[in-house]
This record gives sequence, structure tokens and C-alpha cells, in this order.
Amino acid sequence: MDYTAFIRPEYVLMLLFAGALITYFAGKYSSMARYSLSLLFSGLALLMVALLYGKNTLSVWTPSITPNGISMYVGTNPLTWFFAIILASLSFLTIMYSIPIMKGKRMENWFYTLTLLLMGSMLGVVFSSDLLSFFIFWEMMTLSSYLLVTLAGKRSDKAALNYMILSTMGAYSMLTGITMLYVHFGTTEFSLLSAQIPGTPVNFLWLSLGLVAVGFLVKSAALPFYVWAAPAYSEAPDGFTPLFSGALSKLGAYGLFLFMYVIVGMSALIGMGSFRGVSSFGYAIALLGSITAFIATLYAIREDDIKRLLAYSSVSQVGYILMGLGIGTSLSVAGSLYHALNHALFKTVLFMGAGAIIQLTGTRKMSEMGGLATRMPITFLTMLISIFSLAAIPMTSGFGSKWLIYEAAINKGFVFIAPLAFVASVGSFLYSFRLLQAVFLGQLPDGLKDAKDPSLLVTIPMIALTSITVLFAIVPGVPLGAIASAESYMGIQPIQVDSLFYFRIGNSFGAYNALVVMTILLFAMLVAMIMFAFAGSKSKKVDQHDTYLSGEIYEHHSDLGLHYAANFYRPIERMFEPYLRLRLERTYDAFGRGYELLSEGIRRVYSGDVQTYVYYVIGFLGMLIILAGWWW
Amino acid sequence: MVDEKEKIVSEDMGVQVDKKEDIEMRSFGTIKRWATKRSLWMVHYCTGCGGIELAPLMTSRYDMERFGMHPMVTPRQSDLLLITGYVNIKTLKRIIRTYEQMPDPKYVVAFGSCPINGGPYWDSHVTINHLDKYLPVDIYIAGCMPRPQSIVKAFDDLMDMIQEGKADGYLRYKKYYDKYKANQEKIFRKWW
Amino acid sequence: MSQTKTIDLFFGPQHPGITGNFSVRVTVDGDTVVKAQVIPGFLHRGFEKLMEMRHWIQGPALICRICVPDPDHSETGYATAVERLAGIEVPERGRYIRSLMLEMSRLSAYLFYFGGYAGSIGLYTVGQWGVGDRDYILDLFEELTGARVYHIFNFPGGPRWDTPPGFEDKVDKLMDFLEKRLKEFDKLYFNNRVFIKRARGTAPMTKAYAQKMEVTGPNARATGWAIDVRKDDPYAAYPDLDFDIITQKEGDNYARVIQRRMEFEQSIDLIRQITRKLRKMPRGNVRVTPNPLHWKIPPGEAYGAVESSKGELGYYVVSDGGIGPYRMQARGPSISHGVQVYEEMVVGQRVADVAALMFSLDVCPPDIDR
Amino acid sequence: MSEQDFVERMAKFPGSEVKLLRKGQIAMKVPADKGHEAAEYLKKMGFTHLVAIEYVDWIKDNEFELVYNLFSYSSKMRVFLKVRISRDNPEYITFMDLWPVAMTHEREAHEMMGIKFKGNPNLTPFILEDWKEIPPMRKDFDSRKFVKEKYDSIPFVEDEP
Amino acid sequence: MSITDIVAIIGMAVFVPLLGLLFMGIARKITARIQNRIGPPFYQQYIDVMKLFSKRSNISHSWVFDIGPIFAVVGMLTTMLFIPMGGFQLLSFDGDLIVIMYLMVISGLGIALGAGASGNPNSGIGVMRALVLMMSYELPFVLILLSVMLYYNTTSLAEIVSKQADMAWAVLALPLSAIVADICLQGQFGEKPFDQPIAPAEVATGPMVEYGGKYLGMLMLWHAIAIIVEGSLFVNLFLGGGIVFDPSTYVGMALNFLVWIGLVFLMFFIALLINAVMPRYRIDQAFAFYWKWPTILAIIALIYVMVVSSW
Repeated sequence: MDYTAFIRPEYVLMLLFAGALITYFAGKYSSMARYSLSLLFSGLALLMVALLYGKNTLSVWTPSITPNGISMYVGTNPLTWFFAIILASLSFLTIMYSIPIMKGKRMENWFYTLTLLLMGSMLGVVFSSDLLSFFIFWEMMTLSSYLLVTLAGKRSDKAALNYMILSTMGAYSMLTGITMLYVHFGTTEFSLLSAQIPGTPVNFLWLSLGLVAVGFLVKSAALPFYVWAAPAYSEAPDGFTPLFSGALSKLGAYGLFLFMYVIVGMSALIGMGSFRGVSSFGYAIALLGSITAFIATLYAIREDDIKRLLAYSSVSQVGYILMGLGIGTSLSVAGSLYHALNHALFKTVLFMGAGAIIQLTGTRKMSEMGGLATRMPITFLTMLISIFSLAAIPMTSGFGSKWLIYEAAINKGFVFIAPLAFVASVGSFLYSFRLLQAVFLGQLPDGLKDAKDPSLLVTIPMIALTSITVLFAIVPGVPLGAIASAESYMGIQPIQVDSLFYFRIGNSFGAYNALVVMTILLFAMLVAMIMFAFAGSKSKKVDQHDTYLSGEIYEHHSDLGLHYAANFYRPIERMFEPYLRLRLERTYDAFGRGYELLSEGIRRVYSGDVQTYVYYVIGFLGMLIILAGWWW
Repeated sequence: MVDEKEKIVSEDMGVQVDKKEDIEMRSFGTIKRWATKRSLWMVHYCTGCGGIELAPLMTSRYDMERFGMHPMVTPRQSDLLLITGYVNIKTLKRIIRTYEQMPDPKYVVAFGSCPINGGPYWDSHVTINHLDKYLPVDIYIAGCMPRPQSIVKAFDDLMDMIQEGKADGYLRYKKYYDKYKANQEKIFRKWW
Repeated sequence: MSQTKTIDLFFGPQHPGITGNFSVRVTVDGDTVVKAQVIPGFLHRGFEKLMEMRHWIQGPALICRICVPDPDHSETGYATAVERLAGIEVPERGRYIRSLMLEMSRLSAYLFYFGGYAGSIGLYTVGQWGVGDRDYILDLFEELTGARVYHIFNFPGGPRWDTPPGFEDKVDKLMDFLEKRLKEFDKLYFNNRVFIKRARGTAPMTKAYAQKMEVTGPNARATGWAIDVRKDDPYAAYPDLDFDIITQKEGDNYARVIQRRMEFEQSIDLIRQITRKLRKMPRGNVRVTPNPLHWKIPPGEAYGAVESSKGELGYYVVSDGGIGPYRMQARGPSISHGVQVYEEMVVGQRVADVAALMFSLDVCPPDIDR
Repeated sequence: MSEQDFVERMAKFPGSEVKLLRKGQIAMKVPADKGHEAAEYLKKMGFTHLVAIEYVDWIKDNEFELVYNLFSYSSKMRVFLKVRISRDNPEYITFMDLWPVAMTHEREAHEMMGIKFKGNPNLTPFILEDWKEIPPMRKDFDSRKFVKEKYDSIPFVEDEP
Repeated sequence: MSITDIVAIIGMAVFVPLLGLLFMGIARKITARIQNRIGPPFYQQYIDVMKLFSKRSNISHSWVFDIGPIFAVVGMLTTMLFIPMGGFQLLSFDGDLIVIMYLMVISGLGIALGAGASGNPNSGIGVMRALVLMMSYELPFVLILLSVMLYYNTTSLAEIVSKQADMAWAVLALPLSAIVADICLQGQFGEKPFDQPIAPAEVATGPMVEYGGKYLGMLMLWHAIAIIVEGSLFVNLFLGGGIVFDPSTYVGMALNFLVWIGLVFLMFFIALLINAVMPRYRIDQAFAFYWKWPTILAIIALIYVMVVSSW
């Protein structure tokens, strides 16, 4: 039998949706079936997505219920595949990781069903090739992720509601934009749309693209809309957060790629107005991205909750992706896509490690942990390498992507974006070291004396992702090859990759030779190790309490706190506190309250307990309708 | 706190022989001892009145940085422990803790009459009269207070002793570790 | 050990940020001190007990060791108390020599203080210069008394002997030198912008607080409270000398350092007054002491205080008519500002200022421990 | 106000024995139960500065004497307010409410003389560490004997043949 | 890569630490002279390192603790090879300024890891201060880097050096940038008023609290290399990399190398003089300082470059 005929995106989706259903019913009776089935379906889907490499397909399905013959298109192309492989592999690994982590948690069965559903809808978003199916899958994804967040129980309800309301707001905005496009062009298929775009009035493009972009910015938690991210990421079940942050947040960027470069296209985008050869729309996105990266970093520095810290870090890193995306040059788009990949790799590991540690210690407060490095060496090493990648240290693949983005920004002379991004990157050393210090270094509390690494099902995904991070540090050409074909699909000049060696990226402006850097690092490592091992005498291990206490005797003081973890960056927080007090949440709250006052009459009709945010959504919706009506 | 193996010390210290250290001594010993004597870092610890004469010693008039000596903050980084005067029981505990945190080779210099036999505080209820019952001392400086010149002379002698391999206080501490510990326990009642 | 929100740092006993063999356990939240506990006693020798086993005349040999940077004040305080108890009047020249020594001792202590505070904020050059200059004062002490640090010179009844010939000129020359040096210190230190930025507004003490907590000496004067034992309970030659009490207003670290700097100038002025007087005076008669070995003092009690470089340093002496004190108790200035005042004032300060505050209050641990 | 006036005013305090020791120094002895009252009385008279709390062991009388050394900055006078308490059960009340610094002085007296001060919350080990003998400043504590027994009995480590 | 290149790399890896140690020794001598002292011999630093490596016992808290000194040396050694050094452009075409900036971080993070593993609160505070200090000086420094990169229209340090040989030195072309960069250099060197991370009276040498023996020896080597690397970065950016003579002849090369050493020492010397007469800021004051005047000046410098380069 020629099974290659089944390697088509629509079959992947069908497999996953059917799988979700089967897993639900099978899982009701046997937990073993639940685990094996969900692993099977996601693994199979991953395999199929992997085999889609290099294919370009497009299938049409015209449902009979649609009134005026709107068809749904599903297909694959290099850009799609790039995102699909990230999403599919992360989903598979997360399901694997969840088996020990989610064991015995609330609504465990629903978790696997919803995760498979989410995987299907995420892949659906990237595979869909028309506006309608795109929107439908998008909403399915939002809904399933919302439900996943609520699984954690009561305390996650408010966070989930925040997430849902902002997502709904984005969805309305997106829907309006999509409707405008459909009404104007009379088609929903992407290639047909992009063929008609040239010559469209600029104002119309600005409005429709802007409306659509709001939906994507909400999903990627960019600056005005990031308020949902920290609570939702931190309150979501530990099994879901890696996927939430690693995969889901990339879809906003994917949407922007799709609409900006595939549908509207580079030349039309530049036609909308440009700034130093970069489209104004893209510049706005890039600016937003860099400010997001900066502000979220400042928030992350303040956090003591490990998941909230990683959540703000996610927001900040997605800011980098938006930055590269917006600048829109060959280098920057490559950097942006590469960073999406890197972020998926390292942030997933970090959230996985965080989940494992939370399960071990029973707390999310970093200041209550400590000294775990020697007890959990695998978790420590994988997280350490991921943090190096996050901080863009040149022995991990995280450096390559940030380097590309900086080069692009500097090349274009963006003197606002580049320093902001750079300082945000320095800030990321601060918060990532804080995580290391508070969780893995310092003094081991007595309660954690017999802590050890989590089970293989947890460590294998982490090790797998980490080894990819290290591998890509040496051969950045491998992912960049895939990225180059995605770039050429989007009509952007593909980044030049030395196809033979895959090591050197660069142009006349600057260069980065991964192999040389890695070789020298290894050489220096060898020198230092030899120096360390052979010069001087062997060292003796001492107890953690046998430390310099200014000569004081440890045993004389029963209640000593020696683990420096709480309020770690107090001096810098003190500097930023006055500015950070203007939190965006408060603005939203104020807006909501103002609206509440205005709609005193409506309030009488409703019977009371309605969230302020809901008013905001209603108001926003009304505003959109008025806007759209005025345009037509 | 000392391993069994480390108690064995080399022959030119006048005690037992350990093969490995013996070889080390012969090969690079001279250079190592020269480097050690020319770079004595002392613990920043003023235990008594004698600390006041360290200040002139460190500053422009006597400038002991000429000999490569300067104060280091933590015992982990230091080679030289100065007992600058009388030693009270409470301080002795901290001195011993500090001494044990220092890496080998380490040297102890005791200032003034008080660590020798109690000095003017010979009948005080808190000052121990003979420091060498609890810690091995390499060099005593008599006088109250010893003048900077005599301290410089003592350091000079200590350097000679290091070069000749005679400054063996830390080896003696290892050799008689049990006895030292027993004495310390007797005096502290509650150890740590 | 459970992980707590706060950490504990030990400043001392073996730490460069401490004014001697002393320990402070500070509990820190982030980088702000929330609690401090002073642990003294590392320098305890039981002086008061030892004195009971010594003769009256053996006192100065032991008592000067209470506070090393400023030993003459200890000697003179004890001598003043015993003189008051025995009703001895010291000859005028003896009183002037005493004042000369005290002011020189104050200068040397202040030079130490400048270096100490500057060292705590990282300006080591001041310490190097200051201690280097202090050695010239010690040279003069050596010429006068035969010892550099512990002089054992101010006995009850007067100083041991008269000044050597030409001593006054040497002192005057040294004063000129120190005055010149002070101008250089001004440039390097007191007008240094970083120093001002760090010291100004740090750990301010109000006058009311100083009065409530029995703060004395320069620390009290830095808050604007004009007290000075030299004026309030005069001793030695101070009633005959012409000087005013200098005060500052703010009471913060800056004011405390500047207060000392001003008093440094005042001391130079006082020494010049004294040497002028000493030159005019007939030489020889400096001391009245009965036979030291059989010297008995009638029963009673007396208190003698001096204004040391750190504040009021006093001795309470009780006699039961024997050949030695029945009881002697020292009141060091640091007993108030080194324990309770410090523990309260350091709360709310940054970790960076724990040592700076300790140095600026000029806590002298042996005062507390004795 | 002259010294004599002060002496007269102090003598008005019930149960007090006042004596002018010398220029500027007055001794005032009150019964132990009136000590706090007398201190308040003196503080109102301007003796605001608690210089120190001195403690003397009058072993022959089997009494401890607490001397509150007070100074008046306004009139430059000093008064020794003396109270005597029994040696058998040395206990007195704290003066922390009048002078906060009394806490430290009382801590010291507690440690060195073994006097308990009711109301002082901080009578923890202060200067000494692990002290198990009788308080060292008492007259019946023989320091020389103690030294002989404790320190001189310890053998030298390296006195080997 | 030819044999000579490899020999040059190994030669540099040996030479630069020795040079750095010599600088540190001279620094102690100079500081001593400022303080009216004679000071140690100029080779004192070599003796110190020898002594530290000859210590008979060392302590370690865990294997993470050992990472500290190893990573410190690794990071600095690697960075060093990517920086042009007086005509020796070892690998500087394979990594541009941004690569160098990030390579420099490796050693810092390594020490931070090791210091954190020692479990001493002092080292925790020291590391916190070091990271905050890094964030402080990095903002003006990045703005300055940007101005230089835009002025010479390249991010490659080797290019910047060679373009300065053709045009004027950047210190003449961009004086304001050079001033700000020197202020930042003070922070990078960790000299007063910016030595908060190791402030002895406050946090007892911070990250180094628990390091002794060979560990401290390796940290000393790291510091020695760091001085040269940081000084050399400034020299390359603003002083033409020390290339004065024609580099095609051997004599010219040798002279250029000497000039480079002299210029690096000059930068270190300026930092030393400031170090000797300044107390240190509190860490938040240092942060406020850097984000205020140097940043404003850097922005002005950047605007100047944009105006100049758009002509």
C-alpha cells in the first residue's frame, strides 16, 4: 500500500480530532489506554508532519451547509511546515512529559483530550489556507486552551477569564478585519487574495491589517495586551504550560507572517508607507516588540513566582520575534523564525523543569527552594543550557537568532529598537540568574535533602530539546536552511546559508561563525579543565554550612537564613518601582470602571455580578461595528 | 575535620613520611615555598589590642605590601592568621573556626605577651593564657605592644622559616589533631 | 533550616566592615536591613575584676588597654576619678601636659576615624594617608613617654614627668603639618562628591533621639546638641582653655564625619594654646603622689569623666580604705551608641551602609566589653 | 541653683539620705522600693542623662548596691542614686521606661552580677558565652583560683619526650 | 587556518594572561605610590598566582562551585581570541562586536554560578550587584557601540580598526562617544566608584568569598585577561587598535604591538587613578548614575553620528 498518499495535512487534522475523541472515551476506563493512545496519536501526527517536509499541497473542501459556496482550503508550504513541526513535536513531548506530572490531578482525562484537540486546532491554524478555516481553527484553539487553563481548578478561573476575554476581543477584531477583506475581494483563499492586493487603497489595507493584527498581538501577548499572559501561564496546569508558552504563543507571530508577507506581500506592505526601507506597519510591530521585550523583562526581574517569571520571560522573548518579524529584512525574518524555534526549544524545557520542581517542592515561590543543583543534576543541566540559550550565550543556539535580529536592527540603523532589545537581553541575564540562584544554587533546605531527578518521562523530553539546542548551536545552517525556503516562499530574499558547512552566517556587515566560536570555546574549555585538574592539589568537599560567616559559628544561631533568593534585585526594583506602578492592568480596570459608570442603565437590566472586562469587550465590539460601518 | 591520610606529613617536618608529598617537596618545593613566603596574605582579623599596630604596618611608614603581604577578607583566601593580642574564650572559638577554614599551608603569628602567657591578664577569668595549648603557633612576638619594627622582623623570620620548611604549625596541628581538639573541648564545654 | 524570606549576614568578628573584634548579625530583606543584633564580648577581659586585685597606682598600667585607639583618655579618666576621691589637686603644668596629651590622642583617634569611615566606603587612600600621618603623633608620644601606643603616663596625681626640652616646638611644627594635610584631606575626601552622595542623608539621628538614647560626644554634637564633658564637667586644663562647642545640624553620616573634621581643627587650635602656655610656665612641678606602695584612699566613691574621641568616658571608683579599689566600673561611650542606638539605627539601611554607619558612629567595641 | 539647694530638694524625697560628696557630685540613698520613684523625681529635677548603672557587691553586708549615675546638663550636677538589694535573691525593677538605654546596662549587670531586672525583656547572654560559674564580678568569685583550675590545668600539646 | 595562526592563538593565550598580571602588578605599585607607599615589586602578581596554585588544600562546595573559575577562564580566553590585538587579528573576522559582547558574558555567568553554589549570602549579594552593575553600564555602552557601528557602517571590530587606520581615530571623530565609553570602561574594569560587587567592607569580596587556593588563582588569571580584553576593546573602538606604523613590515608589526600594549595600559592607568581617589557608590546610585548622564551623553553622541553619517 502506498502510505505516502496519507501524508497530507488534512489527514493529520482528522487523526488528531478523532484521536481526541477516542482518547476521551478510552481514557474514561483505563489510564494506561489514555496515556498510550494520546502518545500514539500525537506521535503519529508528529511523524506525518515530519514527513510533510518539502511538500506543497492544497486541498479544497466545500461544505454543503455554507450558503454562498465558501470553500475551506487546507494545505502546506515551507512556512507552514516550519511552524507545524515545532507545534507537533512540542505537543508530543509535552504529552509525554505530562504523564507523570499530571498524574492524579484534577480532570486528568480531559487534559489529554483537550491537549490533542489543541494540537489539532493549532496544526489546523497553520495548515489552513483560507480566511474562514483559519478563523475557525483559531477559535477552536482559543477555546481548547482556555479550557485547559481552567483545568487547574478554582484559582485559575480568573486568569482563564482574563485570557478568554482578551482573546475574544482579539477574535472580534480579527473577524472584522477578515470580513472586510472578504467583502472587498470576494474570496477567502490566500493565494487569490494576495493576487488582488496590489492596487488596493492604502487606508483600507491599514485598517483591515491593523484589525487582524490586534488578534495576533493579543495571542502573542504584545505590549498593550500582555496582561493575560502572566496569570494564565502561571495558573495553567503544569502539564500544559510548556505547550502554552512554547507553542501557542508562536501562533500570533505565525498569523502576522501569514497576513503581512503571504497575503499582503512585501511590495504592498512597503506601499503602505515605509521608514528607511522598512514598511511602517512592520516598523510599528517591531517597535511594539522591542518595547514589549523591555517592559516584560523588567516585570520578570521582580517576580518570585517561578512560573510568572518564565511567563514574563515568554512575553519578552515573543517581543524579539515580533521585532524581527516587523523589520522584515532577510536577516531579521530569518532571525525571527529562528528565534521562534529557539524559544520553543528553551522555554518548553524551562517550563517542564519548573513543573517538575513545583511538583517536587510543592511551591511556586523560588525563595522557598534552593541548592537543588547537586540533587537534580539532569534537570539543572538541561535548564542551565536552556537558560544560556535564553540569555543568548554563544554556546547555545539561542545566540544565533538574537544575533540575526540585532544585526538587522543595527544594519537598518534603528537606534531605538536595537539598544532597547540589547538592554532587555542584559535584563534576561538578571532574571535567569535569579532563577538559577534561587532554585538550584545556594543553600539546600532541610526539607529537600532527598530530592532527586524526576522520572525518565520528564527528563527525556527535556534532554531531547536541550540536545537540539546544543546541536543547532554548532550547525545553525540546518534550521536556517528550512527558514531560507520559508523566506523565499514569503517573497523575502532568503538568508544565505553556506549549504556545505552550515556554520557561518553573515554578510558584509558582520559575521558569526558558529563552528569557530564553538571550537575555540571547546579549546578554551580544554585548557581551563587541564589547568583546573592538574595545577594545584585536589580539592576537598565541604559541607554547605561550612561557609564564611565572618568567623561566627553556624551552630550558635539556630534560625539563620543563608539562602539569598527573596527580593533578589531590590536595588533595581526600587529604581523602576515608580514607573512600573503604572501597570497596564490598572488602565484596563480604570477603563472598565469608566465604562461601568457610563452603562449604569444597562447595569439595571443585568442582575449584578458582571466582570468589568466584559463591559470593555462589549464597548470594543460596538466601536468596531461603528468603525466598519463607517468605512463601508 | 582532618582526614586520616592528611595526618601523615613529610620527613623534613621532622615527623612521618608520605611518599607523594615527599616527591612534591623535592621537585617544586623550593619554588613553591619561595612563592608562599613572598605572598603571605593575612586574615583581616584583629583579635586584640595588637591590631592597632597593624595599621601603621600596612600604611606608608612600614608598608608591608613591600613583602607581598596584605590583608584578605576571608580565611579561604588567606595564608597567615595573626593573633594580635590577648585571646578571650569567645574569640578563641572564632579563631579556631577561622583557622580551620584556611587552606594549607597556613601560619599563625601571635602578637604580644598575652598569647604567650597571659600578659597583664594572667589572672582574668576569660582570657586563655597559653595560646599554643589550643592552636599551633609558628612565631611569637614578645612585648606589649610589639613595635612595628619587631613585627616586621618576625615576618622576616617567618619567611626564612617557610623557605627552610620549618614553619610547620599546620602540620603539627594535623599530627596532634586529637590532642588539640581535646584541649579545645575542655575549655569550651559546649563545642560549637 | 527552613528557607525564609530574609537572610542573615554577619558583620564581624572577622570582617573588614567592623571597627574591631565585634560582631553584628543583620537580618536583611533584599538589600534592606530589617533587624540587627549586636554580639559584643570578644574583647572582654574583666578589667573591673582585675582592678580589684591591683593597687591604686597599678591602675593606669592596666586601664589604658580598655580602648586602644585612644588610650590616654582612659588613663586620665581613671586618674581624674581617683584624684577626686582622694582630693588631690594636680599642679597646673601637670594639668596642661595632660590636656596636651589628650588632644594629641584625640587627633590620632580622629585620623584613624577618617581612615576607617573612608575605608568602609572604599576610599582606602584616606586611611593610608591618615594612619601615616598619625605615626608622627605617635613619634611625639614616644619622645614624651617612651611608648608608642600605651603610654601609662597619666597617673593619679599628675603625669609621670615633665616634657623634654624643645618638645613644644616639635608639637607646633607637627600641628602646622597636620593643618596642611587637612587641606589635602578636604580635597580628597570631605569634598569628594561620591562621599557626599553616600554620606548625606544616610542614617540621620535627631537631637531628640540622641537625648533619649544618652548619645554623647561627637555623635550627639553632630545632631546639634551642644554637650561636651570638657565644658560640662571640666577636668585637666580645659577650664582655662578657650574653645567653643562645635555642632552640626543634620545628624547623618555626613554630619558625623564633618563634626570630627571640625573638631580636628579645634584640637589643633587647643594644642597651640597649650604649647603657648607651657612655654611660659616654669618647668618641673607636674605631679603630687604619695608613696605608691602604701597609698591608701579613704572610703567613698567618685566619678571622673573625660570627653574621649568617641564620647563620654567615665570611671566610677569605690574605695573601702584599702590599698586598691574596692570596685571600679568604666562607662564607655559605645555602651549606648554601639549597642542599642546602632541596633535601632541600622534598621532600614542598605547592606552597603551597615559598615559605614558602624564607622561613622565610631563604635569602640572594647568600651562595651572591657 | 546652688549645690546646697539641690541637696535640700533631694532630701525632701521621703526616705532619702543625701550627702554632698564634693563639688558637683551628690550621693542620694533611697530604700529599694522607692528607687523608681526617686529616679522619676530626679529626672523631673533635670537629671536627664543616665550615665551608667553601676553595681557594687557589698559582700560583708550581704547586699548589692545599684548606683544610678545621673547627670544634669542644665545645672552640670551629678547625683549617684543608690539602692541596695539583698544578695540572696537579687532582683530589681527595670528603669527602661525612664531611660531606654538602661536595657543595656541592666543586661550587663544581670550577666556580671546576676541581678534580675523585672520588666527587662532582653536579659540574654551579652558579653560572656556559655558561662556556668557564679557571675564573675561578684566578690566571692575567685578569679585566680578559677584561672588556675580551668586554664592552667590544661596540658601543653607538644610536651612529648 | 594555517599553522602560524594556531601558533599565534596559543601564543596569545599564554601571553595575554601574563601581560594582564604584569598590569595588575604595576597597578598595585601605582596605587601604592599614590598612597605614599613603596608598594610590592611589579612582579608580585606572578608570585601570588604561583602561591595560589601551590596551595596544598583546596575546598569545594559542589561541582557547580568548580564551574565558576573554569567558565571564567573559558569565557575570557575565548573573547580574547576574537578581539584584534595590536595588529594580531586572530579570529576577529569570524565574530563581530555582538558576538564579543555575548562571549564576554560567559565568564560572568560562570562566576555567578559558582559563587551562587557556595551558598554564602555575601556572594549572592555580590553577584546581584555585579549583574545590576552590568545592566547599568550596558545601556550607555550599547548606545556608544551603536554610534560607532553606524559611523563606520559595520559591526565587525576588525573592520572598525582598519577603517580607523584609513580615516582618523574614532577618539578624534567621536570624542563624546569616547568619553562615555571610558566612563563605562570604569564599570567594566570594576574599579571604584563601581566596585560594588566585591566591596570588602560591605559584602566581603562578594562572589569570591568562598574561593581560595587554585580557584582564586584561576579567577586571578581571568581578571588579568579581562583587563586586557576590556582595555583592548576600548583601544580598538576608539584608538585605532594601536595601529600607528605600517603593519606590513615586521618592525612595524612589533611597534604596533608595543603601541597597543601602551594604549591598553593607558586606559587601565586612567581607571586606576580614578580608582585611587574615589569611594564607591551604592549600587542603586551607580545604576542611577549610569542611566542618567552617560546615557544622555551617549544619546547626544548617537544623534551626532546620525547627523554626520546622513550628510
